[in-house]
Amino acid sequence: MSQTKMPSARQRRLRSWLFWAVPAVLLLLPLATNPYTQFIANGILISVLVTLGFTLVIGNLGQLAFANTAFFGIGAYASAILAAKLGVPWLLTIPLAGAFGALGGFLASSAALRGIRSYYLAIITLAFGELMRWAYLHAKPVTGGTDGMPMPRETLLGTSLSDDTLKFYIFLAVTVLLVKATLNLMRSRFGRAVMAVRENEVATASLAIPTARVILVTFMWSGFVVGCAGALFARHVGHVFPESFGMLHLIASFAMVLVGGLGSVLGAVLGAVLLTALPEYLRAFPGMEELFFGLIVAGVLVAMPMGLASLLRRVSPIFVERFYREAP
Amino acid sequence: MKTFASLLAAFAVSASPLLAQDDAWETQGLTDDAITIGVMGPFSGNASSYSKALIGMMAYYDKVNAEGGVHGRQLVAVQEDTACDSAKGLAAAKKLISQDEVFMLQGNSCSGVAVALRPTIEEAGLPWIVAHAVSDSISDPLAANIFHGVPTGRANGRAMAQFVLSKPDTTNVAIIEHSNDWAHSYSNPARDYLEEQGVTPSLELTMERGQTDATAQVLKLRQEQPDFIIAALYEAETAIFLRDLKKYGMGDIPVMGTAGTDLENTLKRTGDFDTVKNYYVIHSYVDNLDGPLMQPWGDMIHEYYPEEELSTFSFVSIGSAEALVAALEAVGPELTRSKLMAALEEVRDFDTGILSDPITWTPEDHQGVKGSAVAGFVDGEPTVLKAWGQPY
Amino acid sequence: MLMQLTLGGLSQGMIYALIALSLTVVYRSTTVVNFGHGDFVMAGAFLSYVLVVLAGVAFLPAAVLAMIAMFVLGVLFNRGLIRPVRGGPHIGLALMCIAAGYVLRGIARMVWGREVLPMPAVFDMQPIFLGNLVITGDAVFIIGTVLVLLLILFGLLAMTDLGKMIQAVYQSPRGARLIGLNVDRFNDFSWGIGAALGALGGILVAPVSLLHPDLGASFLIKGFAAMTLGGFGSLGGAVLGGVLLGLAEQYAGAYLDSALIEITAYVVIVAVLFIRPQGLFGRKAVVKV
Amino acid sequence: MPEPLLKIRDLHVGYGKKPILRGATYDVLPGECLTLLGANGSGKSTSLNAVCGFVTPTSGSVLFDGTETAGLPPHKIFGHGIAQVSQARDLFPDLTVEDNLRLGAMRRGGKALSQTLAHVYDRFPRLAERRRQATRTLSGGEQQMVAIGRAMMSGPRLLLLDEPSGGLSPQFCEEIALIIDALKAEGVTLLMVEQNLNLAFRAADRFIVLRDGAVVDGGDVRAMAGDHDAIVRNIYL
Repeated sequence: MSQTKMPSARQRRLRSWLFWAVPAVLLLLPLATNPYTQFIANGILISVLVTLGFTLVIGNLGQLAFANTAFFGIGAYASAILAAKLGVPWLLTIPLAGAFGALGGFLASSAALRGIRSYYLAIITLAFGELMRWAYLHAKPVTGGTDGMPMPRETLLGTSLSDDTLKFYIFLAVTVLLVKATLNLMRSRFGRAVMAVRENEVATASLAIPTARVILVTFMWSGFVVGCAGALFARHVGHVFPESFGMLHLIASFAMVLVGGLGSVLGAVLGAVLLTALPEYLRAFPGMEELFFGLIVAGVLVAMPMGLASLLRRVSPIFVERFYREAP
Repeated sequence: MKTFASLLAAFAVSASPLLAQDDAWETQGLTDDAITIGVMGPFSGNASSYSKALIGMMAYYDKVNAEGGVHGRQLVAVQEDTACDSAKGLAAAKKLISQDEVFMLQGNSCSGVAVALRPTIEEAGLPWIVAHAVSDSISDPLAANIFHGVPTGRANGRAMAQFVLSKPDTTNVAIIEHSNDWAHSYSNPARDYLEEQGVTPSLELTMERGQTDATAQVLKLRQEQPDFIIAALYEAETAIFLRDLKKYGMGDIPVMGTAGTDLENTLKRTGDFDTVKNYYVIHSYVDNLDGPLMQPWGDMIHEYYPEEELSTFSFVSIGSAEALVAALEAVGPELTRSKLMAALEEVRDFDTGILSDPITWTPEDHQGVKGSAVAGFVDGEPTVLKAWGQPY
Repeated sequence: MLMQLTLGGLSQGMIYALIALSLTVVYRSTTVVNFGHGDFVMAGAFLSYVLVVLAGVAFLPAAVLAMIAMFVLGVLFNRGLIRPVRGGPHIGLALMCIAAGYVLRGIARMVWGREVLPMPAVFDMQPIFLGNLVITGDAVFIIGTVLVLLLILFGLLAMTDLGKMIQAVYQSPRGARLIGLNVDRFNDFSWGIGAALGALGGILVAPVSLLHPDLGASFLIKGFAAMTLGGFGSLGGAVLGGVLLGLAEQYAGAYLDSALIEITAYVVIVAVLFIRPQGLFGRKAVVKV
Repeated sequence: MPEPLLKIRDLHVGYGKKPILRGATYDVLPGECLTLLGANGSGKSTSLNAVCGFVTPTSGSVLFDGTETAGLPPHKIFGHGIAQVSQARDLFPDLTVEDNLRLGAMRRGGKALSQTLAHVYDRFPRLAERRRQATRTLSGGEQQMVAIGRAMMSGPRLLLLDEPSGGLSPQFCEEIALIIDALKAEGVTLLMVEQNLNLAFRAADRFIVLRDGAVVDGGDVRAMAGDHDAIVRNIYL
């Protein structure tokens, strides 16, 4: 394993300064966008959260769980049902949707904790996601069935919540908060325990680290982050349909995780930005998306298995994440 | 930071150009020699076969352009892909409206996407003619700028149920459908109409997309022996269902299908006349797809898209394109968005020569097509029908 | 009705069995679960369509040619794309398979465009009526083809030296190296066989269903469910699991609710993994911690 | 001194970036049994795996009867007449004893097979009794017999034995020594890794001590008779 330089104290200060500088600059973004590009920017923020949640489980914890689209759908439906049926203000539904997502994470982790791992976990979580989608379709009184659930019109500070600029600030705040919280979590002792579980679960258990709890909490936090993203998505599109939570979207977030770098928070952000924005540039070639995604993923796997994050950390130690080790 | 953000939000909101319906807005996307029209459709993804509808429509634009355009202006289609996905569709709409700044929109195939688009397009205020998607909630309740140019689900579903009940002594009706919005948009209004007439469906079955076998469903039907079956299934599953129905000796029960299928292709698919001889479909056209009245339209599509395989979708949005051109003609050279919408609301009993029912848009009702014919085999020949045994 | 459902379930189940078997062949030799397998199934159907409809080849030779082509594709995929990432985590392998499937689907979409294609009927035979029971040509053809194929395959595995060598590679790749077998070549061979068998599944359903680029997605899940039910990694289990799944779908659809047909596979996966993770015949699916 | 059957020169092997063998150099003479000694991690098993091709050397040379085999894939090296009995035995658990044995000769095939098989059954009558049983049902000792028998089936010129006594009873160690004697009598050359010094010195002609991936000591077993302590010290200190 190549020795990666850890950042010096000065570089760490620079890094935390950079962390806040990026969203600060982004505050000005709406001045440079039109409603279309603003909409895409909002979508990118959602992708960042989905990818972040996904990478925690498959990258950091090393579990092959495909339940993320399920968490996303659960969050979106929770938000829509709470807002449309129970009149909860949408802003409040974000943490609640996160809580439902965490519940989904709890269910998925209960499979992992029963010893269902690797491909079995992948397959059972895949089935879980499809069962959820079936439930959205058939629980018509609650979910609106195939017609989906429209989000109620709402205003905040006198501005309609259908306004993409207002949405952007809310999305940005939620994203920054959750990314920061995730970074802090992964830099803590808990984060090291997560890494230890990935490297060697048996050995970790013998070190008196409660591996079961580590797995449970990681899954639930992943569910929470993605559930919140689901609430944002409900508002982003304004209408929740079962079709939005199919396999196609799962695979897109897969590619984002991979291109960014498995298990890297920075990579999750980069992958999400890149692969959400790129298809918009490819609009001129409809139908090429699958080919394009397939080739990108295959190419990255062969040429750059640890993704963009591994490139960046070679550029400067600022981009080194202590909790993210390159695979042996 | 929160306050800072909200301050900025307020600033950004006030800085963004309010969609005031001023002169510039009225003629956005318009030049002396071109009208740009945003055409959204599922040009990729697993619903891409529906985008055939938009090909027919754009071929019609080409034809109009070849004849000199409308008041000297060419109809310029700007295509955007929705992939039948709501988020992607919204991005497409916002791109067309705010980046490409098209004059108006015409198109859309997937109902779910169209429903999701409605608030955005309604707010933007530019004219939108829905040329293929059938969901009623796209145009009901009324939105000033949204016009429905095809029979909606309600019109189709009622037409299906009406036809079913027009067969003498029909009391036992079964329904088989996909569990998706497309199928429900047909089956729900059909159910409503049946209930109005005092008929409760005796059996409700689902068959999902991708299933290659309908044994379980067909055996249930065999026990029930209905007089008529309403089948809201896609092309592939329709063929499988009809084939299994015949296999199990129930080929004599008539089946009522949606506009998503047609007789000719279903016959081609099953490869066996006996299998489809009792199949009826919603057929919103004046003639069979290969009949003399449709022939010129097919030729028109092939003139501009020589490779295009014709199907029932290919013709569906040409009618609303005709109505659009008529309204543009009526407005005259001084075109604005408001004038166009006013002209569209003047369209009355517009005979498109292609749709079986005329288009009528009034200020109170933008669902332009209220009914549909049905096609079925009569004496071995595909025939357009008004009601059971009644040629169109 | 029970008999009829059983027949329908058998003929569906045979297809699932074939797909589960082809997944298992690859899994046993390389411990890779091919998450792109559905698209291999689709590619098989597509190729046979191209040969039959566009090139005018008769169905049988077309099917053989398509299977040979898919065999080659499977070998090339293993050599070119799976081997370079084999040392890495499972996730990379799963992703590589998904990526390959995506490329296949993308190509199909490009060639196919917006058309939904009908395959000409091949087993056109008047159904036989046995009292209430209807026996159709395609049921006979599908069940017959798969049964013959299974007999040949399992016969080869149990009776011949080649079969013994394949079993050896499955049971202990290191042991196989110790007796001088070229394990890499056997792995290539397994990928080829897996791809060809999956393709046969597609070829068999092609005349029954219509062809579209998304044909494979549902078969992948059915294959997983059959494998899980039979016991992951067990060849015989995959076959039995497939047949049982086909029957379960029909029974659930007829006696409970036809909306359940779609989720039978998912319910089977979740239930089996929670209740009896080793399936009916397999080794334990769980990791001991 | 006869020309060595196996010549290992300056062999370097590493797993990832961690070096295991660092310039090991030694010979195996035809017809002898050479045993490799050394502490855990000194590179004994890695030596065997490098000879039979399971790991690829980063540099250095492995000459077998004049042919360079370093870098060849295992099945090619096997074809030259090098077989290994691995520590884990790596049998095919669900196949019968006879199938396991027969598979050992797959690369040779032909008529010799039934003769060799009879020969192996002669040597291990217990295996003949259990020929139809799946090997996973056998005891550890019997499994070791299958493993050795399977390796013999290919008629190897050089047999690599990795911990043949591992996990077996003391009585069985004596049996293994007898087997090694018989193999030598048939002209098979042996390269062995063995922790059990009694067995090592009972069966081997020469020994080599590896430390940190290089040869530090070696000699004739008979010359060292009775003085195991010096070697043990050399190995572990």
